[in-house]
Amino acid sequence: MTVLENILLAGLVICAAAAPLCKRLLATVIVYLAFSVILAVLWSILQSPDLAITEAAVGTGISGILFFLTLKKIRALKGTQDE
Amino acid sequence: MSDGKEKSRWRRFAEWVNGDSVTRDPTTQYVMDRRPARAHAPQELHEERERLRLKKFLGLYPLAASFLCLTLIAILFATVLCIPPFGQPGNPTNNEVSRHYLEYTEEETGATNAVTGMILSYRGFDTLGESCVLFLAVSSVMMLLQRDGNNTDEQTLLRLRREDAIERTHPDNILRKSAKLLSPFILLFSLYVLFNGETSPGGGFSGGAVLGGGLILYSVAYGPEQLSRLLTRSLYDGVRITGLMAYALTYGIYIFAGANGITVEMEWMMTVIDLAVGLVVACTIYGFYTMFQRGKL
Amino acid sequence: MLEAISQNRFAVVAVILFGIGLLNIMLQQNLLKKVVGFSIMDSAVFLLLASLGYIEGHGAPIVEEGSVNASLYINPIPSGLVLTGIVVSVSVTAFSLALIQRIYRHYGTIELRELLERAKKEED
Amino acid sequence: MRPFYENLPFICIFIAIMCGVLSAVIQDGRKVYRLALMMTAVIAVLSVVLLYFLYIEDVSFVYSMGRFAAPYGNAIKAGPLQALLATAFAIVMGLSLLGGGHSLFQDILPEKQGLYFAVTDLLMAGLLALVYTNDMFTGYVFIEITTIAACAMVMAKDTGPNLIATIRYLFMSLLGSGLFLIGLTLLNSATGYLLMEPLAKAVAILAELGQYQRPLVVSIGLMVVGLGIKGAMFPFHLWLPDAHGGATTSSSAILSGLVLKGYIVLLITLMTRVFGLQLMRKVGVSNILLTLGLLGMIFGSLAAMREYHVKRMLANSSVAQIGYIFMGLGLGTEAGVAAACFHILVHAACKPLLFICAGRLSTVSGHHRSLKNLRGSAYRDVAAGVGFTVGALSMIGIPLLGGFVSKLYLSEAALESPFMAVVLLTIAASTVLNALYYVPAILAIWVRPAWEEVRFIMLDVKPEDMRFDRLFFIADAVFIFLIFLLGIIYHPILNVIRAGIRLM
Repeated sequence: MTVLENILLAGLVICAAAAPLCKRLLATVIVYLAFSVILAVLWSILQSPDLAITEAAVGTGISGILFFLTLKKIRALKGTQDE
Repeated sequence: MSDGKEKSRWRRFAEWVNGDSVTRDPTTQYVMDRRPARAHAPQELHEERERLRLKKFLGLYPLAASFLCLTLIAILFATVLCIPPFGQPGNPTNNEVSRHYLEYTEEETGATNAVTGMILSYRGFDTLGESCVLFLAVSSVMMLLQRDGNNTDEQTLLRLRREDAIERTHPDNILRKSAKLLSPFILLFSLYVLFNGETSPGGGFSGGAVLGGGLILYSVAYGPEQLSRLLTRSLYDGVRITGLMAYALTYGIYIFAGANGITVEMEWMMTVIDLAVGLVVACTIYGFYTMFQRGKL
Repeated sequence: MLEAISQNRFAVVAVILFGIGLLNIMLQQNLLKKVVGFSIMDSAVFLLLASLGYIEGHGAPIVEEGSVNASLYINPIPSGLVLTGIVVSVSVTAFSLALIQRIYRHYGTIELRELLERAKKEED
Repeated sequence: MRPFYENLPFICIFIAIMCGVLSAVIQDGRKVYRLALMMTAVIAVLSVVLLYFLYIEDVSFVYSMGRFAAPYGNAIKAGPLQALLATAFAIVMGLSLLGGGHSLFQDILPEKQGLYFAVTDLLMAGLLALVYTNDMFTGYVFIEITTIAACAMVMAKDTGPNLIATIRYLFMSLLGSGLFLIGLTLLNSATGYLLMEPLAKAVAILAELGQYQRPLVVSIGLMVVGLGIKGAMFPFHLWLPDAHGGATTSSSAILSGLVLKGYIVLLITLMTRVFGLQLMRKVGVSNILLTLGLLGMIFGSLAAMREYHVKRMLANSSVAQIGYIFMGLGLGTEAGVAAACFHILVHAACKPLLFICAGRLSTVSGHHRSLKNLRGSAYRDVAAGVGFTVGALSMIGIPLLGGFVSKLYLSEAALESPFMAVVLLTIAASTVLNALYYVPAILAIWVRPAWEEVRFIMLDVKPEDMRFDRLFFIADAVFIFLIFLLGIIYHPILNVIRAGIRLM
């Protein structure tokens, strides 16, 4: 269990560090969503299933939709570079 | 004020303070007429100076900010090494309050999920505040994005209509089919989470979030028109406001009665609050989605 | 030192994440990335808070009928607080994203540096 | 059964929340405006009643929110100081809405007015909860409510620079609440409580035993800095001039008069109720507050001197005035805190008055903002001119006006401090600096310029703007009355504040 925990924690740090470094905003958002998913798994390892459900629904699902809609509105989905 | 008073001493003083020159006698007048007009700094120079200041600020700012941040991180790092060790039962956090919650939640609130019991009854005021945050956020997003004369022009409307037309003629089949397949299950699951919050993980917030997600998926699957026929603006407003009102009122009664030592039946209150929270959260999330997507409900 | 770090690994990771989020908020010029940084920062605090309530070997705080032995379950308080916090954080994210949309519609860019220069010009 | 007046704080908060929800239902701007005004009036009356009972009986009480007593459930705590602040907040909120009403309906689109007032009502609820809270996490939640509401009020005017100011304000505020939350977490890890009374006991025990010293000190520092960022403490004030200067008049008045104070009141509660002034002095946080306050007093005024945009000048002057409050808190004595509380009241009366008068003056000058274009505008609306003058003189510290008394008491509190000389010199210097930008502003509005200069400005003035604004006049008169009240009958008010701090 500890090994899995450590892997997940390392994953969190990597995602968090990588997210803002991405050139494309779309990549930033996707990496951030991966961060949220890892966090949701960690919550359930920390024995807080309530948090896991909420994080999965709110942190990943809803934030993801909102981020994507914003990206669509600012026309960054198609562009290769930050606009 | 009459004209005679216009040249009073007060006025002269005031004009002097203001930097306006007052002509006193013909000689001064003559000298002043001869003098070239005071060269005002041209507008471009002023702008240039402002821009330079901004540039200097933007150049200095990252240094100061990163210095502050790194100091803060170092302090925090040194601090967390001396907080109580992770996962030990004897930590200060695990005191009589948490024991009380675990032992008496079922007896006192009727919920077997200690987390739900805690946020809905013991720390109810926080939860009321949290719902207010949600309500505020939706109101602010509506203020920003709801279509009005200020933020929408003909072009945007045209583009929206064009996008809708493209959507209708060339539907994204994979998305649509899978959304059609998934949305009933998600709605069902959300109801399960919503109603079973007291005995299993979940409760109002999680259930409401999943319900909101289900509504969004439904809107993707069958098109926004279909959903807005089903869930009209007035119905949406009605549900949202009723949810929040019912919630706030129930909480008001609960807090008032509890603080004054009046005994009231608790069970139905928790159910009402749980449901109302779910509705508020679902409406909030759906409201976010429609505002972001289309700018109207 | 190493032992202390591995003992408090959740807290250490939380501080690292907090630092990353903080640096992003302060230094990124792109508003959207600032929002991402803010979300990371909040998640980091939640991770720290939730790790306070965890007790090795104890289960989720869903009390079974009849048994009220408190030493079987983790501490429910931090979980409840984090639950509240997540919802608050998402509301704030939604609000800032809406603001970004409006700013883009108005100025056509979301780089803070350009925006500041434009706003200065508009005021003059 | 508890006496009925103990329910009043909760009822006030509840009324504010319900009005917020109702406003979103009604949506009609004028009706909702009236509802908001009524709400503030009702809250003010209820708070006065509460203040009367608490002061007469000289008690403070804990009110459990629900049937679970402390430390298991949420609770709020009210004493004379809290009741006084709630009264002041409600009155100032109502008057600011009243005074800026005219430009409010011009600046905000009709379909958004309902939402604006919903936000205002919830802001009131948030501020009341910040004043009354007895629980750290409740404090955090209501800090967030206040933050979002304040940002929504800034952006309500909906122009480009406004949106940018809002997002900068939002990010700074979020940074502040993030720091506050992590401080709260560290404190919770070492003590395990959230309610303030058990928390205070645990903190005292830890401080005595010397256990977990580092988390304790760091968490105090983080909370102070977090609230300081939101309260515009000196090096973190850069967001303030844009946000307060650009918003619509009522928003500016409420933001600088109340929102900044809400966070500072929470800070005062933490300092006196949880950590204790002695501990604050011991760990050196007091000295940091003092230093930053003194710097703020000087640099805020210097920044204000450079401004020619009247509202931004007022906003920068807020930084200086907030510096006085932090300086009072930084003295780390009860006298200092009492003086700071008095200054909160004074600033809450003066700054909104200045903002609504500046707003009115710029309305009668064709919505021009820079002081150059406001010349002679006082003759176009004498009431606004008089209000601006009284407010500015009070900020400078002329006797008989509120500002004088608070400066007097701040100086008196400083006499016991080891840094007496520095503090007194800074107060003197700051007073001179205040005069250096307020006096020219007063002269500018009272001097009649030549007609040729005004003509172009008058071309922009619409006839309906020149009409007598009754609501503004009422707000103006009441504010002037309040400033004189604070300046002349200050003794009873200070007694209430002292009793409040004793009963914290």
